[in-house]
Amino acid sequence: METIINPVVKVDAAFVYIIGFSLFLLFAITATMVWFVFRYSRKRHPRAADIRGDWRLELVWTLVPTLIAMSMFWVGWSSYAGLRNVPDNALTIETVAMMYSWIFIYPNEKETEDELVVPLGKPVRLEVTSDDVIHGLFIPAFRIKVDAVPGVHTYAWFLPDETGTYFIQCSEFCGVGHADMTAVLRVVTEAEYLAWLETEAADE
Amino acid sequence: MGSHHDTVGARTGMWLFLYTEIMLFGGLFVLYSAYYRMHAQAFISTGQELDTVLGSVNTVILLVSSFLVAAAITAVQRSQTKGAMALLTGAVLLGMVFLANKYLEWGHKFHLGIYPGSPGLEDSPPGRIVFYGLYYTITGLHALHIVMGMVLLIVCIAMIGFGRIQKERFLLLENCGLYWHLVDLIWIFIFPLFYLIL
Amino acid sequence: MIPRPWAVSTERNRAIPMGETMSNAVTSFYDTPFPARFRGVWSWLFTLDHKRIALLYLGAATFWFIIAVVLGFLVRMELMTPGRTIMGAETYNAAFTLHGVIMIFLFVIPAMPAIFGNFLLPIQIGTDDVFFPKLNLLSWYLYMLGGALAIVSLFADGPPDTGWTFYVPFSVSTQTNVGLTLTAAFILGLSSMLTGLNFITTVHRMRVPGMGWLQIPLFTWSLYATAWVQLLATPVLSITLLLVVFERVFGTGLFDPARGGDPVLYQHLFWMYSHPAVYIMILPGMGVISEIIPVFSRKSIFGYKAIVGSSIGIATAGSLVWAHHMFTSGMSDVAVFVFSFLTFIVAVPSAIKVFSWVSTMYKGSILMTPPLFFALCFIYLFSVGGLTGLVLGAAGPNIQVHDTHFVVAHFHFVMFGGTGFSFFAGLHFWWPKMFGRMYHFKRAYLSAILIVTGFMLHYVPMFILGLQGMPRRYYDYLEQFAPGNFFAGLGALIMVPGLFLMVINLMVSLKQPVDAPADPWGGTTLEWSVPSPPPLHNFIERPRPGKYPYDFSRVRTP
Amino acid sequence: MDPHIQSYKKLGGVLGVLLVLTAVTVGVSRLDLGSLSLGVAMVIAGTKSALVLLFFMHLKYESWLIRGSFLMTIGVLALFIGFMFWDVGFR
Repeated sequence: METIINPVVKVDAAFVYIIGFSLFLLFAITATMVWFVFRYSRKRHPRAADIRGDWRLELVWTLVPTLIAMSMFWVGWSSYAGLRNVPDNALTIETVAMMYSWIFIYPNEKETEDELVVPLGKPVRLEVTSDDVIHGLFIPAFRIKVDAVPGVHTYAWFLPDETGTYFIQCSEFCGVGHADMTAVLRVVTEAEYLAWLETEAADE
Repeated sequence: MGSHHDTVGARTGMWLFLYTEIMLFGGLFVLYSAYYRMHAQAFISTGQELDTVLGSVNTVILLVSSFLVAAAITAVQRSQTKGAMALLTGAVLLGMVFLANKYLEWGHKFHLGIYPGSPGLEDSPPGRIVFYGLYYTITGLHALHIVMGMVLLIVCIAMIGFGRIQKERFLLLENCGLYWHLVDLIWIFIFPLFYLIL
Repeated sequence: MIPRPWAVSTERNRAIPMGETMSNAVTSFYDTPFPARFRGVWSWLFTLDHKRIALLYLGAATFWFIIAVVLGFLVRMELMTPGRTIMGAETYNAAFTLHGVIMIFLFVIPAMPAIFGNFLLPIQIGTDDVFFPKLNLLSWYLYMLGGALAIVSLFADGPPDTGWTFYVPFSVSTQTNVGLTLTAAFILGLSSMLTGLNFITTVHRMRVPGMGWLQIPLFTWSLYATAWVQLLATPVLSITLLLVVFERVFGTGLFDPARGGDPVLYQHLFWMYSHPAVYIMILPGMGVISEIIPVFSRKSIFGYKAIVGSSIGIATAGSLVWAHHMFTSGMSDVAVFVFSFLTFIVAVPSAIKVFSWVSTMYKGSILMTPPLFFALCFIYLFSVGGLTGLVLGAAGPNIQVHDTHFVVAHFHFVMFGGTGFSFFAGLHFWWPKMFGRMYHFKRAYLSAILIVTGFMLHYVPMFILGLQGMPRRYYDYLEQFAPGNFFAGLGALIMVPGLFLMVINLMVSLKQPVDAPADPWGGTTLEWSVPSPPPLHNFIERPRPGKYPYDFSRVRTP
Repeated sequence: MDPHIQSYKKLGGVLGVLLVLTAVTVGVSRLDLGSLSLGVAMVIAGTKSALVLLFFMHLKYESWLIRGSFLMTIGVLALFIGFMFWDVGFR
């Protein structure tokens, strides 16, 4: 089995690339601006030059930002592609959103409310839909977010590569209980997961 | 202020207003195109429930009334006051016939229990509900425009009578005419999209 | 006694025989009602004078701005501590919805075109009024009617709680008074459309002879580009809102998935208007900055044609990127690809503008004044807003930060840091022209510094909150988001007093006698060649536009 | 202002063509053209509207501003519909 690349890595790299470039540009613009205001203040520079433009310069600062923008687009897009291409062996869990809770349905028909338990190291595909209005499934730790639209099936996938507890939130405004529409994601070892799946399924 | 004598500018303003009308109906055609893509079969089968004869008659009515309005401008330009008023009156009457047909058509559908939220419609396949939703929205909005257009034409008839619209001064008639033609124009697209769809 | 560092004389001023005190010699539009038969308050309510209508808008928009600021302030105070702080969840939802609706439809969209546009566009192109003065007044009444409905919905039982986006199916199923707010937005859209219609016709038909397309001042150019967007995009919103009303009243089922409808199509229609609307909001602001920077640098704008071109480019390309609000909506991946790509394309013309403004200052002769200070703040804040827009435009990162506080911070940097600050800049720039009075400089600077400081403290933590994953429109939040929200609240506590100081400073200036000269800053566009405040018909003699609107060679410090 | 006067005969001729085209589009709709039928109907509707625009609405005699901006409006609408299909067409 080939190793699965965690899309979180690529998304974070895209963040770093774009924000880094942006900070640099912001600093350059601001510093230049402040320097000009200081250097060419009316006290120091009483007579302005008459410069109305320079097509070479304008061409440069049209083309260069275009290239930068294109590179950012590509970085962003390829990280998105990682979020969309689900590995074949993914564990599929049905997710139904409703005002104001999350229902997760496992392959063995087991249902949980506001608690998603997944095994470590196995990619998980969430099939998302909604019962009433539009909600948004948002797991910040895995950089995934997808709207739960009534009548439509959307999906998202993630690679739980570390055990622990993460939070799930609703990202699309859905009414009074919007902010309380949270759930817990527990990443456990495969053995724990299997045990959990069996025992709790028997309970209900 | 000088602008009051600039008929080209005033007509430009009217055209700009027509663009907003085009985009208003355009939003509905955006929806139509998307839903046609999603429910092509249902659209085709439901379209056959509409009365093609009535739709065709209404198309002819609007085309003729458009012609009458265009001819009325020619009449005004030639100082044929009576003729212009007669032509416009004809157009208004045709507008009434159009509305009467629409009333019959809607009334018949309501009689059959097909209207938004009706039990008869709620049980049908999704595409059919959407088709009728669009049908009622677009034709209803269009009928509303017909009514407004008729009011404008009636104003024009009165203005011709008072001598406020005449050979050298027919901007109002031109602009009202433009509105009427636009309503016709929109129908030219509604007709095949709803009545002739196959 | 006010310091008068701005007092300059230009050759053109001297060419007009009345000189610096001409504002006293010419009867201003304040003393000349139009139509002349109306007196007192009627001379305002029935006025056909574009300048009076502009001031009517200014009064109303200021009122709405204050209401919306207070609502936003309350939202932030509620979020300052976790759990219930000052209001319940229903009230909170209504507060942020009305904050958004009022800010967007009653302030940000109409403010710049309706106030500065109405006042200055005819003067900048050398004419005496807009093409359709009656329509102009009608626009104002529609604006007031829409505003009145918004007020009613504030107090009607169940103020709307959908957010300003009115997403279906929630907006169809909620029991609150959404219909009223939708109607208000519909009417306000009509008002905005008619203003756009008026401006396009005016620019085409009423430019003073001798003013070709490349002699039009950049502010008017930006209004012209905006007007087309207003005209062509607004009807799409109108029909969309109407459809939601139909959906609520008749149950047409057009967006109901149970009946074959598709809620995602609503989002398409909504953003087909509402994304271009972002450019309706920001383009005139860019125009204001393009006027201010050259005047205080006493130097021609760098790349006039590039700025004109980028205004048109932004208006065009900006109309085709709407779906970048929908990357998580379940839209096709192809659409994500295309709309992400187009979003990056639209970043380029904005970048061109920023570079041109900064270059304008190169080798200029820069005089610091409150308008310039606000304009420089604009460039900084707008750059932050624009650059964080790149993060949002990139498909992968967008998924993480969409619908989080990152978005809230981003669009406030653009809408408030951008449109808001350019509005403040324009207000300080044209205040002496509009009212004939100069305001207190030090208080203006102080207010600007308070606003910017508060602004940064208010919104920068939201970027971090968003990256950490705090969604927007949350009444309550997880423990780890507490510090960021607390700092944001602190920022609001600094920013809001700054805003009030600015408003009060301007208001106080109205008590002084009319004393501003026609051209206090040394501007070159036509509005500086007429008295402050201008007479009813704007120009005493027929204006003679120069070959180039930003020729500062004749402007000199004495 | 507008010196151009269109004769009744010409307007009547235009109406005649419009009525013929209406008949044609109804007739064509009876034929089974499969997926083409919508396209044919739209082409006929487009022709009809062009006639109304050019003659009844005098677009033929208007300035470049009105003609150009009309085309722009239609273009914008077409782009809105077309670009939406990046989503609807690929879902």
